[in-house]
Amino acid sequence: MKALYFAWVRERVGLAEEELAPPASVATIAELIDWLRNRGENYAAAFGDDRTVRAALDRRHAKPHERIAGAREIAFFPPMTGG
Amino acid sequence: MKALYFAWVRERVGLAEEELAPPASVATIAELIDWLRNRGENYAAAFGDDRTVRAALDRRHAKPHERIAGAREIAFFPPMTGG
Amino acid sequence: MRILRLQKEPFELSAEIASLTAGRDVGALVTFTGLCRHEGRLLGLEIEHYPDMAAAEIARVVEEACGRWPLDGVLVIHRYGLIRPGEPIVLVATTSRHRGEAFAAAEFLMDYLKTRAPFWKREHTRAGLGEWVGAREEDAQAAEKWGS
Amino acid sequence: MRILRLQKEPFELSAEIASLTAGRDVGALVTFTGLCRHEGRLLGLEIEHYPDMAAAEIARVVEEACGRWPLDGVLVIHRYGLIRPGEPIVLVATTSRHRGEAFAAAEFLMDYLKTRAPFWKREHTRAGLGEWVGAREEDAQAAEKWGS
Repeated sequence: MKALYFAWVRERVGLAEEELAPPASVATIAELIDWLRNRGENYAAAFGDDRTVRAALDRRHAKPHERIAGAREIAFFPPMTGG
Repeated sequence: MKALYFAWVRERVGLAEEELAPPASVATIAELIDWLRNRGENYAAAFGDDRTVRAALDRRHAKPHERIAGAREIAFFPPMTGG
Repeated sequence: MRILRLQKEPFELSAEIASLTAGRDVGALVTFTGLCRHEGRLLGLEIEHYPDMAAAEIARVVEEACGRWPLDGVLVIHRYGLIRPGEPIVLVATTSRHRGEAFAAAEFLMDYLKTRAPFWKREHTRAGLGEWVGAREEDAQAAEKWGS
Repeated sequence: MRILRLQKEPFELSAEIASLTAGRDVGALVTFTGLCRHEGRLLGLEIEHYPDMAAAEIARVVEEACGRWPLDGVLVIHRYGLIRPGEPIVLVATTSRHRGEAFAAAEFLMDYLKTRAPFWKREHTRAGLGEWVGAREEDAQAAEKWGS
């Protein structure tokens, strides 16, 4: 699946987007975030210890417990500050 | 005191303004309206039987029980429909 | 910055807003425009007013709004005389640091102006000057929701 | 009439409102403009966004507003890229028969856009690109007041 990173999540990861191929045991957004945190310091810094970072699956807001199966695009970003 | 009439109150009275000299026994706005009603059909038609007509004393909204002594200008008008 | 005006002439939204915001560090701007509708039959609305009281009452309502919310700017323009369909009748604009205050103050100003400012609308149709517009019960209720 | 736009360029209030109201029998118009403030130190704000999701999310929020209130027209314009102090960032406009609905819908749209539309502001100062603007707790609370 394609992952997109925005704002300071993008800066800390060091990438705007990449292809992810998590193992089959990674079923939910929360599990994907845990898996990413273990990929390197940059991911650990981006996702931190709490749940500040938000996610969207196929361009819709999604909660940590939601399953990622079937999604083509996942995005990670800080709380929004538009408007 | 000077009396001003607006909108359909003005039309029914047949005057935009006039000088009023009520007797000393007329103390409140409600009493002034009763006194006006007895001056003619036009006033009776303007003020009707209920309290639809509003009043202002010296350009401030006023209730029927308020005293008219000291006021230089009294205005009568329907509920407002501006805005 | 407070701009309060009664006038016969139409006005233009951008120009009025520019005078409220020019050179000021404005973050949030809310405007309300009330327009004359055609309703398939009107040639316009004729608005009668009580000039001195209208100016005083608008000033009192603006004073009240400024006491309730931290506003940077307030603008109220109300027209009188003949107003054609599509033309604006009233403009209220508020500026504030945060949007919640600007929204609340603009709605408060309109609710109060509707029930307190001495203006009366009359329909103008092909047959000439027609019915006086009746007061709406909803307007009295809208004003009551702000307490006294 | 629904006008939803994401753009880099500034926009002009009157022209946008004209396209929302021209030829329509509009009685009440509410607008909200969010502007870039100088705050004594900013050269501007740089707004990053997630283009496809931003368009979809704005459309969803507008759909929700149109289901809650009988609106004649809705306009939402949100800018991205570098925005200079004094320039508008966002414009929301609603038209309706009665003002209460236009006010409620405009405030709802802003509260929802603030917490749901994927835009992120960053301060631009003399020192270059600076801090990301933090989300305000008040914005989350403002969105919650409308229920789900």
